[in-house]
Amino acid sequence: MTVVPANAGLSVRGLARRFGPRWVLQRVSLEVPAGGALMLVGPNGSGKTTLLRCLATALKSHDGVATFDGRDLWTERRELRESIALLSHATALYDDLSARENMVVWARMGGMNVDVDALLARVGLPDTGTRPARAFSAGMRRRLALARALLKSPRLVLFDEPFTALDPVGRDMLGSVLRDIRATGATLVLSTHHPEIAGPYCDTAARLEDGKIVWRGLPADAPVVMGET
Amino acid sequence: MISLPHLASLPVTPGQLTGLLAILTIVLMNISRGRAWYHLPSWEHAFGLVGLSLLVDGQYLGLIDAPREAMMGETGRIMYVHVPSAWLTMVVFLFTCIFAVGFLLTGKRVFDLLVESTTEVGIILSILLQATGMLFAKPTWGVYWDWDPRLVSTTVMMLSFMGVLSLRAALDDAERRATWTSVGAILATTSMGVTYMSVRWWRSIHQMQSSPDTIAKPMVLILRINAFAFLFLSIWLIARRWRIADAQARMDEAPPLPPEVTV
Amino acid sequence: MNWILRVPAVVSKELLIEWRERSRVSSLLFYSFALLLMVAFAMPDVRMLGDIAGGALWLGLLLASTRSLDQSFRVELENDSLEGMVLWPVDPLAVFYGKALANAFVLILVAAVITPLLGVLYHPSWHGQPWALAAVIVLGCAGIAGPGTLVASLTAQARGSSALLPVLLFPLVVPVVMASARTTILLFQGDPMGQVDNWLVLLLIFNVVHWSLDGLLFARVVEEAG
Amino acid sequence: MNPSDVGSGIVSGGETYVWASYAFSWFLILGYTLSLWLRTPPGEKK
Repeated sequence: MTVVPANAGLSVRGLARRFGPRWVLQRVSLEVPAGGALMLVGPNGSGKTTLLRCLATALKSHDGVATFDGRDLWTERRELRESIALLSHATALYDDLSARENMVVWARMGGMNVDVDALLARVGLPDTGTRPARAFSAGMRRRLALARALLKSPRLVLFDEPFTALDPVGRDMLGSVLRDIRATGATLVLSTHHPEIAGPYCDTAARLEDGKIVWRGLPADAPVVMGET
Repeated sequence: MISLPHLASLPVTPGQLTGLLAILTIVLMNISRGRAWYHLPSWEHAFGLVGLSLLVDGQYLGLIDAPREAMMGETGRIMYVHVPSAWLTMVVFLFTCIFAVGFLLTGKRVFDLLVESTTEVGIILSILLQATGMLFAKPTWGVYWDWDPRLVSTTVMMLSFMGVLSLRAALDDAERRATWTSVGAILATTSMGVTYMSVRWWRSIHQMQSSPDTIAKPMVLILRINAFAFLFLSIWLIARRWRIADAQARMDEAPPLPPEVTV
Repeated sequence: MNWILRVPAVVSKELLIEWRERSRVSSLLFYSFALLLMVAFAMPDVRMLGDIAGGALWLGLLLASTRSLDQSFRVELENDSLEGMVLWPVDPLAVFYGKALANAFVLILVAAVITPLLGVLYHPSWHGQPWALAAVIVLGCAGIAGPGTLVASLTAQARGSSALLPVLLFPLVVPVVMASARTTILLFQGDPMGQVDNWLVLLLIFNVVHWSLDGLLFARVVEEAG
Repeated sequence: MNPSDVGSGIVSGGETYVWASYAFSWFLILGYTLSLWLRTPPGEKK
């Protein structure tokens, strides 16, 4: 029997993070209910990536608290990392290995028993044989990174600009992957410069500017600022 | 060495004179700036003043008062610089290690800044140790350098702490720099023992470690005075270095976090 | 202690990458081979080569290790896979011991290739037992790879890492170089005083200290990955 | 130098080294103090 805590889902209160003398996140508060999906928009350098990295426990926050299912993200990071998947610009791929080898290596290191070929097919990566990831195009690397993130069966999914570098076919594929993820009941936070593409897969949206949340609302109403896309 | 009166026959020791002159200078400077009485705003200056006075006396004793060493003749006088610098190098690097462990356990910034200060002062002391050691070795052993365990292991230790400082200089992120310097400092300290043991097996001609028991009585007092002089001066130098590091850290510190804007 | 189960996965990943980039390992071999040649050219008399063979071997291995250790973390930092491993999560201890074992293995491989070459080029005499030489090579390479993996993790992300790594690593491994070279020389020239065992014990102590301490320190290093 | 010291196993001479080491210790300590003074930011000089 699993007990669902009262404050299930992601809860962020007053999260702040500095780099050197600059506060990159200035007290951000968010609530994403379990199974909910939040879209983060905002210009470059507004702190979207830092926020996602703090939520993924890659960075320690300097102020505020973030909890997932009522457990503190930082103090219980060792246990929570099992159920958090982060897809970021840093793809964590080994450029010398082929697509399949990358998947096998990561599955083995995580002790995961997954059909990697099925996953590679799922993200629409054609059979690349022994070609090293170094020789891949940007879109193929994104697909491989996505397949790697899908190796986990996470309950908190953090995607940093997942739609970039993908062609229209890739975007449809990613959309269906996002729907599948949500169908498993996982909580989703994604950042994007394309609210019109990512919007349909999310319930709520927030806009970050200069490390502060300046707007909250529905994804469909997300303000489109010229020059940001 | 040179015929100057012994310290006991002097009405005022050179160290007392130096101390008095230093205090007088401070008083005069304060009066000329319109302050009524002298002030020493930082506590560490007291250590500096005492250390300087002790050093002047200790060196006077070492150069003039001390009897000629039985085996090493006049060159035995180098001991009064060499041995205290050896003791203090060990003490300061030991504290570097303690502060590094303290930082890794608590994450307090003050420990990181103290690791930085003690590393730098420790390197200065070990340079002094190496230099006086070489000047000691030339007339007694006939060579400036010998592959002796203590020589090699202190050199190795000095090099590894220099490596720690260059690692520190090559890292930009303050938190990362703090942790990694501490790790480097612990590594440098722990390697010391094994290196010492291995060079001892490798080759040894250096005399046994000096301790007050193996040295004649009048020399012990002179060594003690010099050791305390070095100790006080080291505390002063570390504290001054720490003030620089602290000022720098405060300059790089983020401004206070503004209150949250709610939308 | 669950992390021990992950160590083989990390080791196999490291060795797979080395296998894919075989050219890197072979250039490492050429590098140490060229070094042996250069040492020979720098000697005043070729008859001295037999006496210094053991020293030249460990000098070559030490220099080769700085290249391979630096490379082993270059690979991790290209796409931030080191952080990826911590978040996966692979226990930092598993990461450390996996990487260190793989680094030790690569070094042992280099040693296994250049030691016969050394015999051919330097004509050292031979008075020891082969198992003793094998033990020295394994312990010596492990002694360089253990602290080397930790130091490389510190320097890899610093500016000018390839120059900084030797600066930090060489003072640390002085006992290893000393003990391994001395033992190798004794095995070549004969060991009338029975000193080999003492040196092997020293190597063993060094390895035990570093392989137990460095993993804990490495865990602190990667937790600060942000 | 005492003539009776010659050949008695006592290290003789070497005053230059003594002076050099004492001078070096002063040079080093004063030099480092100077460098600290130069590196101290103006607000901290007290």
